[in-house]
Amino acid sequence: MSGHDSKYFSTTKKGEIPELKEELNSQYKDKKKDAVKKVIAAMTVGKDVSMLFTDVVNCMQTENLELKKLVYLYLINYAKSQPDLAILAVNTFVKDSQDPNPLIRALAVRTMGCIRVDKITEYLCDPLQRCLKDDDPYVRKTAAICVAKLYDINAELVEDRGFLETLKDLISDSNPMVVANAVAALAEIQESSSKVIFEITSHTLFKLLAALNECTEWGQVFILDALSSYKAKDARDAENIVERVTPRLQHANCAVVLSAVKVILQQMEHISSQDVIRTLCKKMAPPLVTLISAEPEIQYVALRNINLIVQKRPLILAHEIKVFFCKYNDPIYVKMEKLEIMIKLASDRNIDQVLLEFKEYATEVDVDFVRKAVRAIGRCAIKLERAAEKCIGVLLDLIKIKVNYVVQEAIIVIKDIFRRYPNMYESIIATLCENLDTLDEPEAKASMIWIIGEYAERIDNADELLESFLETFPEEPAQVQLQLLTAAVKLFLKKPTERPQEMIQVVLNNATQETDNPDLRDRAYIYWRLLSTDPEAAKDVVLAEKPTISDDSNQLDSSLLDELLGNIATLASVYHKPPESFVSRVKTVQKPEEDEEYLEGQDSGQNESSAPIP
Amino acid sequence: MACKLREFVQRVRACKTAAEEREVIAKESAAIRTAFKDDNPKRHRNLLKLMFMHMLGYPTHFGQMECVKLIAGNSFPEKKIGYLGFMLLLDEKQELLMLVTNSIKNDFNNANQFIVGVALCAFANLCSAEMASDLAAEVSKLLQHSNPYVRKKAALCCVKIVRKVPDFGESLLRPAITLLSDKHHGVLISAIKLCIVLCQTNSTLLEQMRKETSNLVEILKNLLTSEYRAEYDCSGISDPLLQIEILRLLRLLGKADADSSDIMSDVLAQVMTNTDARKVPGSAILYECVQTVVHIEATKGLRVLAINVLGHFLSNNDNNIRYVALNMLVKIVALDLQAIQRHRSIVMECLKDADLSIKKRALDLVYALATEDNVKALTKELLEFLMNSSRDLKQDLTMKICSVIQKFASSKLWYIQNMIHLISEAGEFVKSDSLYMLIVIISNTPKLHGYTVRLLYNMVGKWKNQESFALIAIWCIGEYGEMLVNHAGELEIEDPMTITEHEVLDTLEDIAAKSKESINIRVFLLVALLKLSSRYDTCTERIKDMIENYKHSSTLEVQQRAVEFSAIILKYSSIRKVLADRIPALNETVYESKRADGAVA
Amino acid sequence: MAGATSALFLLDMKGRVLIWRDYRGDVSSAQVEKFFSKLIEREGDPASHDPVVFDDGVTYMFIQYNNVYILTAARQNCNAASMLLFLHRVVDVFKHYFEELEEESLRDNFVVVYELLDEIMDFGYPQYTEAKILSEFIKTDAYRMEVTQRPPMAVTNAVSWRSEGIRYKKNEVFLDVVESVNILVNSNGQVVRSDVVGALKMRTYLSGMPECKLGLNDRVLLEAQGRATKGKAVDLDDIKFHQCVRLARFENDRTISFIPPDGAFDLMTYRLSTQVKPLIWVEAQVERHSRSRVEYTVKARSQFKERSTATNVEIELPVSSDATTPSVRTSMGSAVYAPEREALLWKIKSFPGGKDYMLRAQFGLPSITAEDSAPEKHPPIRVKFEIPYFTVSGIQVRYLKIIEKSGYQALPWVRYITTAGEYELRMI
Amino acid sequence: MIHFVLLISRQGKVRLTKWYSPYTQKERQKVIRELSGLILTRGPKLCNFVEWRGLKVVYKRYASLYFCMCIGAEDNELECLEIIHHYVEILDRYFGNVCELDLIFNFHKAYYILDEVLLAGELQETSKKSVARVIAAQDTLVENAKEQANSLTNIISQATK
Repeated sequence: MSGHDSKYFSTTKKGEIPELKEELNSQYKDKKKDAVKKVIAAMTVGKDVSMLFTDVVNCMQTENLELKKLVYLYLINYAKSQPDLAILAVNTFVKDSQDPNPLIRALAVRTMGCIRVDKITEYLCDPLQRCLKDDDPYVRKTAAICVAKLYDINAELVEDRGFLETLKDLISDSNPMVVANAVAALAEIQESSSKVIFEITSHTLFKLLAALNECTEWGQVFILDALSSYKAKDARDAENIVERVTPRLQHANCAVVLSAVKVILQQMEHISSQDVIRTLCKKMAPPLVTLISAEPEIQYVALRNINLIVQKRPLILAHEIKVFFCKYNDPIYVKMEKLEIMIKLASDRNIDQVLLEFKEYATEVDVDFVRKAVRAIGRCAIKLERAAEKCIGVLLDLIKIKVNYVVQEAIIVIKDIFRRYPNMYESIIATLCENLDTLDEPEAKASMIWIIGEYAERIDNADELLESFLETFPEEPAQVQLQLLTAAVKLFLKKPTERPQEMIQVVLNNATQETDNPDLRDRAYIYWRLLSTDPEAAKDVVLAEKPTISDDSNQLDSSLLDELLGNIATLASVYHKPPESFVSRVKTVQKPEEDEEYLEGQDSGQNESSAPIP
Repeated sequence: MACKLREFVQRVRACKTAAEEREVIAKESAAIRTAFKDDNPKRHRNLLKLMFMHMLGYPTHFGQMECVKLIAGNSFPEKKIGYLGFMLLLDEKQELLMLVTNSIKNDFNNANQFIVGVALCAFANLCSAEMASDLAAEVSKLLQHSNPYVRKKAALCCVKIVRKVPDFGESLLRPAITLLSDKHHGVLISAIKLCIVLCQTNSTLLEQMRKETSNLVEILKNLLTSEYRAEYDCSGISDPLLQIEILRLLRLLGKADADSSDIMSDVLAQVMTNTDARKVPGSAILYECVQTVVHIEATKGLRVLAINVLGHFLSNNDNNIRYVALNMLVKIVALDLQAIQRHRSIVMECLKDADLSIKKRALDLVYALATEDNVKALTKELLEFLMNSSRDLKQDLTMKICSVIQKFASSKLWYIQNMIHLISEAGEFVKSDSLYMLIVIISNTPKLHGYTVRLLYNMVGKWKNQESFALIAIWCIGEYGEMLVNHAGELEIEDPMTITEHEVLDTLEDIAAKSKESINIRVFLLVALLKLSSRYDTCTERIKDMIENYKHSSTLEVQQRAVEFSAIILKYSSIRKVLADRIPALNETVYESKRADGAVA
Repeated sequence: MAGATSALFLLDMKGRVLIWRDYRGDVSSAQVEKFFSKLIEREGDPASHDPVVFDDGVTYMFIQYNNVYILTAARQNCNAASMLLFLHRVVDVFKHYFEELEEESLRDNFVVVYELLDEIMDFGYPQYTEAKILSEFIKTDAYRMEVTQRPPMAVTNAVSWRSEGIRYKKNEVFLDVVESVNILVNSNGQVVRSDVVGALKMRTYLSGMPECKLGLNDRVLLEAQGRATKGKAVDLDDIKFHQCVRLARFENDRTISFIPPDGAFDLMTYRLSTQVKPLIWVEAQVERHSRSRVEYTVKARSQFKERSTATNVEIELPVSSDATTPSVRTSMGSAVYAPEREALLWKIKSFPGGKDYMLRAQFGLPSITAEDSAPEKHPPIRVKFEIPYFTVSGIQVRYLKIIEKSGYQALPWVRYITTAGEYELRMI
Repeated sequence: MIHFVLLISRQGKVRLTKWYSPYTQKERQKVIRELSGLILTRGPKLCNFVEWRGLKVVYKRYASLYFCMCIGAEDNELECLEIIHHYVEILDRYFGNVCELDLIFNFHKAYYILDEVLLAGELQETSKKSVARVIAAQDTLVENAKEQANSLTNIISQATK
């Protein structure tokens, strides 16, 4: 099945527009249709054919469905730029919305809603009113969505004309597809309104659950997404919903599965029985695991969501860590997400296996992935006290390979390991110091300087090591300067001998007089004043015991986490950010478009033609 | 397996997807690798295929040795392809260059001019400093070759040698000057290029070259008056590219030298009045000539002529011409500001041009046109323009506005107001040194401390998540926090406001909540809190709690500060006031001079 | 919580718009084009980039198919899983219509493409993606008859995947039980992960609206029915059904009942995560002699019962991308160097259970290495095979009942086969 | 001086690259990617200059091909435009109504010609005729060598029959 429309993409000559104009007004149907096709072809490659508006609209009154569709398509594209002329189309629209053929009725109402011209919306009301009560479900499901379109253009009109009531009635429609679209439309309208428009009651709940079994896969997603905001009255209510939704976990469509998971997780909040919760967790695990064999793009969304789910309910996938081991051909974005989940699922039971994996990843080709793998090893050390030693062992092995970015990444995490387990692993400092001069990334440098300052009393040549950084002090990034400042103070407080004393002078002078970084200066002045007013206090303040840092593998705070779990499968759950941080609704009704700056050159030399140069 | 080049190219072109292409290439590569091992006679054909693959971005390292082999061959066709492959597949960093140095040297002495030519070409393309030293003597010998084809190439090779090893310049001066009398245009233009490079690298050579000024003027004059020669004619102009090159050399000779400037004065005037600017070659010459006039010690008349040419350019419809005009005007601002101010409105129009290149040039020019007198209006105009401009331009624009404000600020108040405005609009493009400078200026202006901190506080409400704006605000709130509450130093332009200490802390908490990812904001905030603990009396407990929140931070710097500061507040409240005292301002004059020297990064 | 997408774009490999459909009027095509070309420039290969990208208030989600990018742009918090899956379905629809989806087929059929885009999505909400039913009322034929087309009942029906009035002379059903074994072996030779993914692939040629019921040796079902299950029943970890299967019914009493679509479809898929012994085990030793020569010694062993035989076995051994002049010896089958896959392919037509085969290979390497020698890639060994008349799980179809009101008899045919899925053995 | 020459098709395919300043292979790929993005998206009425990394790229479109040359910030953009045209005219004479396909199948010829026009990033010959002459002479030289080789193989094959 292949058509021959490609000829319309061929070279355009000057004078094409008048030619088209003539053809559009031809009395021959075929010629007319061909001309409209050419117009659409031109529109497709980004040429401006808006000047043919009247001529195209004149072709609208036709029996030919294909031609009608093309004209409608043209209208959707150009009505905004020719709002006054768009009125010309209204009569045909109204007529078409009463056509005996449901396909045409639906087409008319669907298209009218896409013409975002305020003047036309008025005329849309009557046909829409009729179509919402049409005998044919295909027309009703189209009209349902159209209410949302109209609301987007003119909310007041929708409210005044009582469309919202009619739309709500459609939730009780006998046709599942109509119900699904009505739900989608209502949910959208609710989103942009401050009033309560769409609230699921126990009555509607029943209708929705019934429709769930029968509507298309996409309709099921609309309904499940709407259900996820339903607040159960009590545990029984919640259990009832869960019972009706659980079968969706067996659906072949991943989106249906994820949305079902969302509803179940939401309702679980209202369920108190631990047995029920345990059973549900058990039920959700296999479908979640299966998502990891979907298409990579879907996997990505699934992984971002699983990341959230395991933060809330770690038990669900506690035994499934192997599923997240990376395959060689996984796209890098999938690998990165898998790694993140592996860290979250790592436990004393599986850490040996996990470390073997991380170690293999640390020798792969992609630098970002390797870095993340190295860091993952350190994060596991911080998370699992009993495995810390093993993790450090692996990190030291990796440092020995002497791949520059691996070493730097390792030092950054080892610094955190020290902060998590003070006085445990300092024996490896000597090994770290050997790599001092290969460090060129600020974070790694800062980490190493911190280590030297923090353990100055155990490193014989700490002063020497720090001095090596001193020379370049003015050129270092602030992060390194600040660490160097604190390290110098610590060294001085710990070993107030001649060399550290000189050093502190140099550093303080540099950090107060030679820099214009206000933060560095503030910091240096505070130290300076502290040291000169009360050296004992300085010791107490600067060398004060610091709380050990905690495992940060569950980074999100719980209120955000809960909000995101309510948004499973949506973009918010992919970004791990609340919707308001990225949603940007813009009103576009009737605003003339100026930004349609198309690339030139569609008109000549599209292909490597044999057009002569020059 | 092995096929003809044409077939191979066709096969590659027939591929619809990148994956398909990769497959075809991988198969052919493998076949070629095997063919190379077998000493296949089709080596040159295979090399051409490799070159084609190379252009498409595929690895071809395994073909490099084969080029070396071909170059060492005897016949011209072999050498030709060998050298071409060598130039394409290698860059001058590769060790393999050593292997061909000898072949190149031998080929320099070949009786066939084209073999010498191709060797010179390869040399010019790949010559490293080492190779330049090894072969400089051989190349300069070729400057006296009987064949102009070889001479011109040798001259350009010398250009390359001097660029790589400037020390060779001296020995090349004489031969270069000799070549200036060559009749062959190719040799002549190459010789002039060599002279230019020599003058650029060594001022004593420039001195000696000045003696040739009248000679060059003569050559140029001849070109201008010579009769029609089809070979060199370009839309009615005789060898424009050669003319341009001569003008360029004259520029070097006339710069800061009145005598030579005088010698060339007439011919420059002649060029400017007689060249037809309607076609590209003509405008190119005029453009070059104007540059020369601007750089030499030109007479007033000559300059007027030049500025007129630019005036015509600026009102031209052709974007190319307008572009070069703007470009040139920037350079002569210092020369004749008045003349250019006249074109200011056209220039401002260019800022709104659809073409980013034109916009950038116009922006440079607008910047150059800024003076103490027009700075207020200009800054206002530019700030408005900034809000509606595309991201592409914002970076440049912000930096320019920043420098205009810094350079021409008429008062501290104006400077502070405008910088803060700029940062709140386009903070992500403001460099940290401008930020720091703003703080230096603020801290040196006690009269405005109260005003500034209140201004910032009011603007925080409309904060657009610009980190740098938050930093400035937090720093000032920390340092001058008490002035938010006590109305100190209120200016007439201010609306009085009443704020409580707790409200200030609310605001800080709000910023912190909105910027969870920024470590910078965290560390600034902690210092500000410490300072406020000594400036505010009513909320020590709250401040302590706020600081303690960060004691568990996994970020080193944040944790260290939190631990230190809470210890200070908890145990050493007696010295807290001392520690959090106003930070001494950097000495402004010392700072300014350091900035000028670039000592402060 | 709701959200729809603003527009759907079909882009060429340079990120230029081939065809697009604006559903909400709040994203312009120039905006998308600019953004996407930037993405391509920066990443080189967008396949390595997250499929969800945020830029200037708009979220872009994309997939690639052949030389076409299919992309949506959204300003709302829409359902990402649903949208990305929808994009894959769009590909299926186009493939059904144009046989192959590529730049050219889209250009050649732009009118139909527009019609489809109008039908499958409305105001940014996915509507209907059953290609077979769509083609009943949106035709590609340029000379389509001028009869009035109506929406088929199926579009809005509860049975949205099957039209009424289908007729066959001979009513038949083919059911293939295909199990693929996924395995991951680390460089220490440990099996770190293994599972089996099974699919019941059906092809139905049935008249009318047949009601089907499928019985498996599913342990849960058999136990519920109180039947003896010694050894014969299987535990299926996660079962997924085609939308035709009544999920609520399955949840209730584990009955698999459905009205099938016409033609080929996957009735159900399932997964077993029980540890399986690798059916074919491969060990490779690699010896590098300086920079000029590499030697491989590879042993392959079949670890299944002797009465079964693996066919079309293909063992893919990774070799350096610039290897030359291979010389190979095998004790069975043949081996060829496939430069396009940077691998040596060892093919064994028939590999009976309990056997060992050997391969020795040697390659030359060029004396000059690539300039920017990035860290070496370590691709794994991959294995492909098929074992007919055998399933790892032991799953059996106990019955397939077909009841249609006209009362015809239909013949079900069942086949079993096991194949290698993602079968990776990492090398050192 | 000219730092490099690029020929890119509208589709973004590279047809010729010549580097006069040192760029590693990796940098070259990056430069090409970056510049095709910058240049191919520019509208027809804009000027032919793009500022890039402190340098300038002068480009001109001939049918489906973009000829790009990168020059220093102080160099003469209009002159460069003229050099591009100079090269294109020579190509046109050599191939006789040159088109993109000519340059694809005979890319080595395009290189040979470029090497007679530019050397070390500088213009070496302002006479189109003179370039045409030497290229023709070299072609003859190659043809002769080929014929010689052919007759040689013929003789050998005759002798060994």
